[in-house]
Amino acid sequence: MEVTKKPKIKSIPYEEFKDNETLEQLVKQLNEGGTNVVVGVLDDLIDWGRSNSLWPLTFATSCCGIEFMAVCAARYDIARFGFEITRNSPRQADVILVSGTITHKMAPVLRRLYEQMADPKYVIAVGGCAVSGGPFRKSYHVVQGVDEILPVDVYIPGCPPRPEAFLYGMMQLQRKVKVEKFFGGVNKTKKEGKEEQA
Amino acid sequence: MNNNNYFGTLFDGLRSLGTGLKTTMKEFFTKKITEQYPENRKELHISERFRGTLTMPHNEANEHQCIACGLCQNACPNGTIRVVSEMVETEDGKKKKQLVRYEYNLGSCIFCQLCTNACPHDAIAFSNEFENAVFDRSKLILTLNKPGSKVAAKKS
Amino acid sequence: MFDFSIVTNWIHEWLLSLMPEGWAIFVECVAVGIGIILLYALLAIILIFMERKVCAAFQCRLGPTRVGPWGTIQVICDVLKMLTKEIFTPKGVDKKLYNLAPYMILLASFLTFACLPVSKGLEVLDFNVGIFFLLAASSIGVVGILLAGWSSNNKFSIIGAMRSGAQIISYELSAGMAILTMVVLAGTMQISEMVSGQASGWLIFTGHIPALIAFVIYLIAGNAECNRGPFDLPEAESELTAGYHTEYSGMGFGFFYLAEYLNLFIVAAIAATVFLGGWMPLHIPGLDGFNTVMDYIPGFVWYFGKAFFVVFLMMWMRWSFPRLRIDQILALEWKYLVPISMVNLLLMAVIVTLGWHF
Amino acid sequence: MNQETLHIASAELLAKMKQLKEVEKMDYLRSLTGMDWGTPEENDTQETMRGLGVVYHLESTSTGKRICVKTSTLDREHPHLPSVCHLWKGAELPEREVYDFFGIIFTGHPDMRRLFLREDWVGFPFRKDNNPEAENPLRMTNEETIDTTYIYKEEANGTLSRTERKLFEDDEYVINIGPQHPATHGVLRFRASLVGEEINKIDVHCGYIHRGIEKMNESLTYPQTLALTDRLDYLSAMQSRHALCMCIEQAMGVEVSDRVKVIRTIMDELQRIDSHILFFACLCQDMGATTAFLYGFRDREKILDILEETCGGRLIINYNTIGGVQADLHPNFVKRVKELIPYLRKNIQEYHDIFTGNIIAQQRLKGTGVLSREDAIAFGATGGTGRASGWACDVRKRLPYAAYDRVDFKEIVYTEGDCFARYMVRLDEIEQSLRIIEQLIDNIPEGSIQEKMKPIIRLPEGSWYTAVESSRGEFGVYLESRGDKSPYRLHYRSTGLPLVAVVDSLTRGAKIADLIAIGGTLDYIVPDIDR
Repeated sequence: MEVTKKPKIKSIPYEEFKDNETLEQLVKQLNEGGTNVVVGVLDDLIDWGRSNSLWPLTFATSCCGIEFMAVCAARYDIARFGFEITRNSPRQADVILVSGTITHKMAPVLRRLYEQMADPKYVIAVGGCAVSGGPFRKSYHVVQGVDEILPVDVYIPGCPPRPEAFLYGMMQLQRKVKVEKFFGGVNKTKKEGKEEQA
Repeated sequence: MNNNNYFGTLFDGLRSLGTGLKTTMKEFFTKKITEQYPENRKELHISERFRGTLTMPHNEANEHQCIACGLCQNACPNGTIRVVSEMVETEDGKKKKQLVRYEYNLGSCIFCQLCTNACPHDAIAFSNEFENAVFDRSKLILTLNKPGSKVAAKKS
Repeated sequence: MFDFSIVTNWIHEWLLSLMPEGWAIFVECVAVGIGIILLYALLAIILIFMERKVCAAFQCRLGPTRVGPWGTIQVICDVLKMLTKEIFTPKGVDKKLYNLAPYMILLASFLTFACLPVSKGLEVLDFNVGIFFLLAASSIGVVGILLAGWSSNNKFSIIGAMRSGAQIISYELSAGMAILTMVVLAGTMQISEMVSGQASGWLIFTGHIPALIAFVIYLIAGNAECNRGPFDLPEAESELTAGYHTEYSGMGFGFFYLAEYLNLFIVAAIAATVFLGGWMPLHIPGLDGFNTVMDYIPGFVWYFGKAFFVVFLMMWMRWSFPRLRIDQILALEWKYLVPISMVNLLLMAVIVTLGWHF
Repeated sequence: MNQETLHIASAELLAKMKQLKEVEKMDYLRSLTGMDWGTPEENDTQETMRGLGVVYHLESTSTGKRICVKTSTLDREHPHLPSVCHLWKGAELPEREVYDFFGIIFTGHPDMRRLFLREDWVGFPFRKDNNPEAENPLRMTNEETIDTTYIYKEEANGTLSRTERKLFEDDEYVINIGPQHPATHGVLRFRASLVGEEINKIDVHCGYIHRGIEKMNESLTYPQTLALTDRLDYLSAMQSRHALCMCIEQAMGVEVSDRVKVIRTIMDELQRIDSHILFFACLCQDMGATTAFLYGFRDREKILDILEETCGGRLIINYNTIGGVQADLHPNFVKRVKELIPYLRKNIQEYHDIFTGNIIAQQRLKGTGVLSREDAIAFGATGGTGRASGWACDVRKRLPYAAYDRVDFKEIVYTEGDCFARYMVRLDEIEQSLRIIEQLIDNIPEGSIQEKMKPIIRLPEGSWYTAVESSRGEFGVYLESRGDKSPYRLHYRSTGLPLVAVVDSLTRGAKIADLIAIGGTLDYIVPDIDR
């Protein structure tokens, strides 16, 4: 099968999204072995279901958490995407939005939360602190980016990112989910490999 | 507990619940305030002072104002900005600093405006652009000066 | 009014012509079972979507809009995702009970579901103590919740389950009594007879004051029985993360989620049957033209219309009030609802004896 | 804010403090700051403080007198000072903080554990000779919970002895609430011992968002330190930054223009309304009234729009600067604020309809979590919490700053001290804030928005303490300078730490659900506690 899987998102054309290169590279990697047509269609169906039903874990440590609440609130209404069912139990959540600073004391807790989540699970690093330590890069007690401890799927920069930027980040994640493959467990091995590095 | 109290609480309670129900029912029929991003992407209004990302404005001739003095780099509280410069000799024989690369790490920027305050030439400014989410952290390190650009001639 | 028993009888006859009676009944059972499951799933999807849209409207927002037209196929995405989500059993759980619990809850709502008189001649189970069976079957659900809480090996789960136990068992009382009040008025416990007895006027109208009181009490108790706000303590998010189903993922959680909505529907459907005349159309005495028009609307439309109306009432309640505290829940039940419904039952008995009802 | 400063040797500290508390009625411990003044040097005068020590800021709620007390010990191996937490209950957590950061052991303290850092942390990061990064790599092992603590005692020969104390008995049903739990408003962790649904005891664990801001400040220039204040209590970003700016301006002897003062006042009040609306929203959410939560957020967006238009940020605002403000008011500002006032008044009524008057809410809030006035003062629980207990502790009235001395507003004080009073204080304060804005919005004086500053700001030697009324209490800045371009020590009086300290005493005998109501109405912000 040809490697031209271009995930569609309503209202934003593919070309206007940032970082298409990484996505295309991912598609290429995933499709290296070639795909059966039937399996491909099934994959698309499941990806469609998953990408439209990413339930976030209510996890917030600081400022970005308030902006996340604003995203869930009436004006930005994350429910339009079907993501409003924020789960408090990590077992039922699909995506963890790391919104806020992760300190050394919090890092093992976050890691444990991540491990408690059921597959498929995704991580979004929200805001400067989660992306790179942000304002606290020189601090002795702050993790310099959550990718040190978790495999991150999408980075949303900002301090804190405005609600639209949150939604944009969620759409980026949707795009990533849409190119994934359910059968064959390709994504899973990839992720585990990433974890070993970390 | 006497009877008056018993029924008093009951009816007061019911009345308060009724008020609550009335309020929500009123909202049920009010116009919804949701702004539909990304459907409204074209007409989305963001106030012009909003700080989304740092930019270096270039004019039509692909010229910017940065003289690579490094004040912004010093003012930055967390090393977000890295100014790479080189010494070049100008035509009249003077040595002059010139900007090679203006590296800006969007992923760690805290939008404190100390860099723009420090800049003596208004070479950098914050723009409204907020659609910055990427899949790879290294994509957040931006080079602000455009390829082939050079510093604008001094206005005299 | 179209009688569906013509259709069912015809199918029965047809099957009998093909095979012996035992087989025919078996085939019918399987067909009915599949029918119920399909209806069950369909209803759950509609209800979840409705809840999301209705609560959004109460909260000045839009709710799902992006998947399908007006977000209508949003819930299908959720189902797809939950089906393909990893199910795992955490360490230290009592495996047998842990896996059994979601099915117990489903079982309870299935059993109750079978009693509902969707339209004339479409009752699956219909016998002389129908209401009694309905009440009994619906209370099996609490066993599932207790099992889930107990087997999960999680302190939050067990607190949630215990709360739920205390709450459901208490509220069963006033819900039962509210229905008994109506049984007194209807004079029968058989569901089909109860419905057909309302041809001339729904019980909530014929029973006037005590029937209205019973209706309100039933709504409150019903809300409490399906663990919905303001009685959602067992899964009180801000206190117990997710209560008794904290440890469930994937479809295990999906079952709890479905059951919550189905229970909501069942409570509403019982209310529709007992108070609002089941599939009986609205008749206003004296307005014959109006009544004939009403008769043209098929029974199941009436039935679902009424049930969804009650569902809406319950959602309205849920999205308007803050959560009660456990002692308040019990105080409300034992200090207010139980005494009032007892007096109400007495009042109804007096009214029926003296013939003061319509 | 010049105030008397006492230097007391550690041996006499206890007696002198007792006298201050009992004779001079200094019943409110405003701030307790740990210090490392370094080792003695040759050219020290008698006035110079050396060694590891503590700075206490005391105030009398009856006479209004304020005093600053400094004490230190030169022993760096086993530094110890007497604990004052039997005099001021509010000293308990700050003393643990000082132990955590400086390693000073407080003798007689009932619970000498680390407060913020992990139990297995090596060294004491705030000592000037400590390099915390070197010995403390990121540990990914789960932290072990220790159920014992120590009480230290100074023996006659000057050595320390310790006795063990159990926090929870073996047969107690202890549940762990947090750090990732919706009720804790962030990453606070409670360990609660339960009897059925009732809470027997709560042990608070902080530090899950301890970011070392105070330590970072010691290597940042003054303008750079400002950037971090917004991130302390992000719902009082304006006020916190205002406090630090005021402190630095005071140290430099700079007076800002009237225009700046008025702008800062209006911004502070907008921020306060924003914070109080968020308080309402989150309390409703915690209590299960999700719809009210969304109503709160709906109205909050209006304020954020105004802030964003002028300041360029929604939550982290970066507006105040040393000697002024970042940008002039947006041309639309006055118009939009004027539209906001009637809009909010109308919608606050809706809040009362949907939540305040509701019988369920009233029954859950009234009479739960009662904090007495004495306790509020002893713990130093300022802000809405203190005022709900009948303690008029508003800094805007006690020590007026900016333009607060020229506006007319009422300090809301309730006497019940329960959750409902705490809730009502906030809702009523929104109205008062609207009044303040109303009075100022039409008379913003002309003037410059930024005083001329040197490119590199240095402060003279000395120490200063400035306080503002943030959205949730007295936010204080203690600044000590040695003449460099970065502060020698910059300590923030956390508004949340005293509020967390009272949680245990408020929840005893209450239900789990009450913990949610109590936590919600205390209205703490965790990053502000952990700093």
